[in-house]
Amino acid sequence: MIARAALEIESGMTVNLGIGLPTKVIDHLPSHLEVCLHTENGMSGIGPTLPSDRADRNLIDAGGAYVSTVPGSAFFDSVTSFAMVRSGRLDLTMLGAFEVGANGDLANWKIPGKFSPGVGGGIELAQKARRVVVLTTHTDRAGKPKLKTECSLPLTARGCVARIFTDMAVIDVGPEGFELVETAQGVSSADVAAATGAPLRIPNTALPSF
Amino acid sequence: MIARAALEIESGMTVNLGIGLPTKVIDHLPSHLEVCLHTENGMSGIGPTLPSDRADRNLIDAGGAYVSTVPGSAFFDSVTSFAMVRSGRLDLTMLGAFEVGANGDLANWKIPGKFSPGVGGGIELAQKARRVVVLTTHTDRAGKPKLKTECSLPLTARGCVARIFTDMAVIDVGPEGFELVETAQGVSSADVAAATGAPLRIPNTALPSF
Amino acid sequence: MRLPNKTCAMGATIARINDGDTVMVGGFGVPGTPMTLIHALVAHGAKNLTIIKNDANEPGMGIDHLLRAGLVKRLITTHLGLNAHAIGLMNAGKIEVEFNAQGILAERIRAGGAGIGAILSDVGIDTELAQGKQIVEVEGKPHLVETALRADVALIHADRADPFGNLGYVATARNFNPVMAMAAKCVIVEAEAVVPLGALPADAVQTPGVFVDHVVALETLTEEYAVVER
Amino acid sequence: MRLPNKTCAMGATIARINDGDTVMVGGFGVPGTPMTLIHALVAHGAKNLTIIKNDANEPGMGIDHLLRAGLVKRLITTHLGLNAHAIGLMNAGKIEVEFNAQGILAERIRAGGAGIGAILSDVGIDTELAQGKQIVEVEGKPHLVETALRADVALIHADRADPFGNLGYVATARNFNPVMAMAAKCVIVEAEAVVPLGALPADAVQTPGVFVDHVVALETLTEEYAVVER
Repeated sequence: MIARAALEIESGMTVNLGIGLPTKVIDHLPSHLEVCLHTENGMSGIGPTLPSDRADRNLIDAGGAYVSTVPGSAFFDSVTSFAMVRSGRLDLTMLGAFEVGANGDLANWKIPGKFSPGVGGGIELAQKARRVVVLTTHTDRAGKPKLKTECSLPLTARGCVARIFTDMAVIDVGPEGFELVETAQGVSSADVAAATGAPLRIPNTALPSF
Repeated sequence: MIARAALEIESGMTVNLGIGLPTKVIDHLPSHLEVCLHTENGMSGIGPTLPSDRADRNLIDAGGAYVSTVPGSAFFDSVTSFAMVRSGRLDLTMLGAFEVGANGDLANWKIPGKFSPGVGGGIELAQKARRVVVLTTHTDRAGKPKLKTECSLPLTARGCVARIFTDMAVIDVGPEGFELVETAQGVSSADVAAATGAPLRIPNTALPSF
Repeated sequence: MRLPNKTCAMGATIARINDGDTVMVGGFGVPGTPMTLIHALVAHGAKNLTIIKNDANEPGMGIDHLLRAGLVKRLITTHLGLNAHAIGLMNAGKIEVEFNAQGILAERIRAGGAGIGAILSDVGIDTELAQGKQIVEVEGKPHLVETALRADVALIHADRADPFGNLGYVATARNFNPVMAMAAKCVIVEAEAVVPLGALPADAVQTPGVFVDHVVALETLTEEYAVVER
Repeated sequence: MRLPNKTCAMGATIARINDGDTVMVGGFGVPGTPMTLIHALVAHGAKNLTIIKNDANEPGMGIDHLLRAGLVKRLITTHLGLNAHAIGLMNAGKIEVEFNAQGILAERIRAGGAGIGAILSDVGIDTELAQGKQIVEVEGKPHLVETALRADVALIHADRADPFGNLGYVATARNFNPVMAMAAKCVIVEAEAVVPLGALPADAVQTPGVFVDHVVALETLTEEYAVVER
């Protein structure tokens, strides 16, 4: 799924990869791709992650990983970093999710009573990037669907999600809800529909798999 | 009057000298004085004005004069420059005036129908510097008082002026209006009162002259 | 991964400016004014422009060329004191002029660039600049709603740029350029030098290339950039 | 004319912090966190502090020392994900925590530093972070009033400083330091190197000394500044 999600990134884009699964997409980007990776704590042009023995103590990404520069990297402060986000300079952000609603709502920051460490930069990324895609397991640890008719958890942003990449499928959020686009190898459309907590539109034509 | 006004600047201050008469104060500052001069177009630590044959085409003050740096000068953009002004980092500003009211009101940017080139940075300097003093001729070209009970011209800021330096006197704006502090050599208190368009409090004690 | 290359020819970029567009122009006096891009805009001839610039330069310089060519409908500015020609056009009703306090103009542009709807400020609340503005109380004190400004195009002058559009400015030629470079749909930069990717240290970048769309290298500096004899 | 000298000893500056003060602390994770000034504040012992910081560092690091010493009443922050100890104190009701969207926290601090009363933003308007906030329409769209934040003291970490307080930062250790250095009545800087006046090029200054009150030279860098092994 991570390799498939990486194909979403096109030449010329400025992209923010959220903490967790999305960050791993960086290892699947082809070297010829002309892309600018952004991190909230104040950097454009992120280079490969470094092991701690080669790390620069002053150079981390928003998830705390030690990263490196590429030719043309720039450092800036936190206000400038979010000025980029809010003014629409991110072509794409890839985020994790607790729940995605069939209307594109995203919940990914708080489970009341269990997990509430604060929202960090998530709201601004979800609300303001030009295109928001989600990378997530299709179901939670208890096997319950993360894709639902409506989110039950506190929202990060309304109607923001355009596409979802899971271990089972690629699903778009269309005007009438979830639409199956691709399936993982060995997974049928019926499998995906069964693991999805909302109606899933399945096209009549054969779907590609990844 | 310019030499007298220069004495208003104390060690440790950050100071903005307005366009016109106030800019000339710079030539009267003693070399040992530890002071930081600020200009709105984006510089702290202004050094001496340069003739055009020695000027740097990219280094001007807000009045368009070619200036120079001192050790420790810094350049910044227009937002940062006015962030300094509005957040109270200017200990003192010296401004020109068309009129000053006995309540400290300042009018120095517009004469309706005659002169209205725009206010530039004047409002923010007058309203936000910790201390605002005015340098002006005591009367206008027609011989009419510039110090008045109330300003008749559009205001720059209300109640902002603490002290006025003119060719005739140093005058404070106190809770009950204009108070004579010093007179120029050869000018009597009565002369100053006659040229002032509002009641002038004159102390009973002998006044210093400059 | 490599960063995208945004260098291009001047004519192609300026041709994107349409009649009726809002155009921000950097500079405070001569320093930082993109003289060459302005001449290209005059040659292109887009009309009914709204120009946002601190000042109107001096007669026969900078954006005064746009005024003389009759391309400007409206000017959002802070001070026209050095351009009697611009004041004359204003007084004759040939251009609309909106004056802002200088730092508020800078903040309104910055708000546009930062994706903020407006700022609340008490600057000028006692003056005629407050007329017609919405008032909101913050902690019991009245503040003016100063709305964000954005533009279709920003014309920026930089001292140096790399092909991704990372910029550096020099001395007081910085002024309004960094905020305007954040606040337009299309940001066009003229640079005195275009250096290879990696030649600008990452810590020394003053406008990150993320904000920039097109970089044009200046081949020569005309007389308009020089010290003004007064 | 010379610029004032603001270098001083750490103890004297930290002693200005009083019980009940609001203190901004730079840093995002380890980079840019003024570890040494924080230890001096723990030793000084001012109580009932309101701390404004992006995060709460990790257990046993940075402002976690202030939490452990019981000096913090209230924490204004964006994310505590790396500090389970801080989350525990919050859940037990031992500290009040106010969460902000990260860029909005940065903008609120910047507004304080820029002498602006508030910004109007639609960030989080659909979320529970909007609760209790005043709403103002801008061009027909609802925006939240996000009020300016100012502090009594800001604790800043810089890579380099000159005696006037001109600062330079390195890599992602910049983060919240430049805005916090604008937004406090008293701005105290710890610098890895204090260089002579004139050694920082005027174009390369990242925080102008006009904003800075005190500069403290770091003689050694403790283990807390080092790369964290995970």
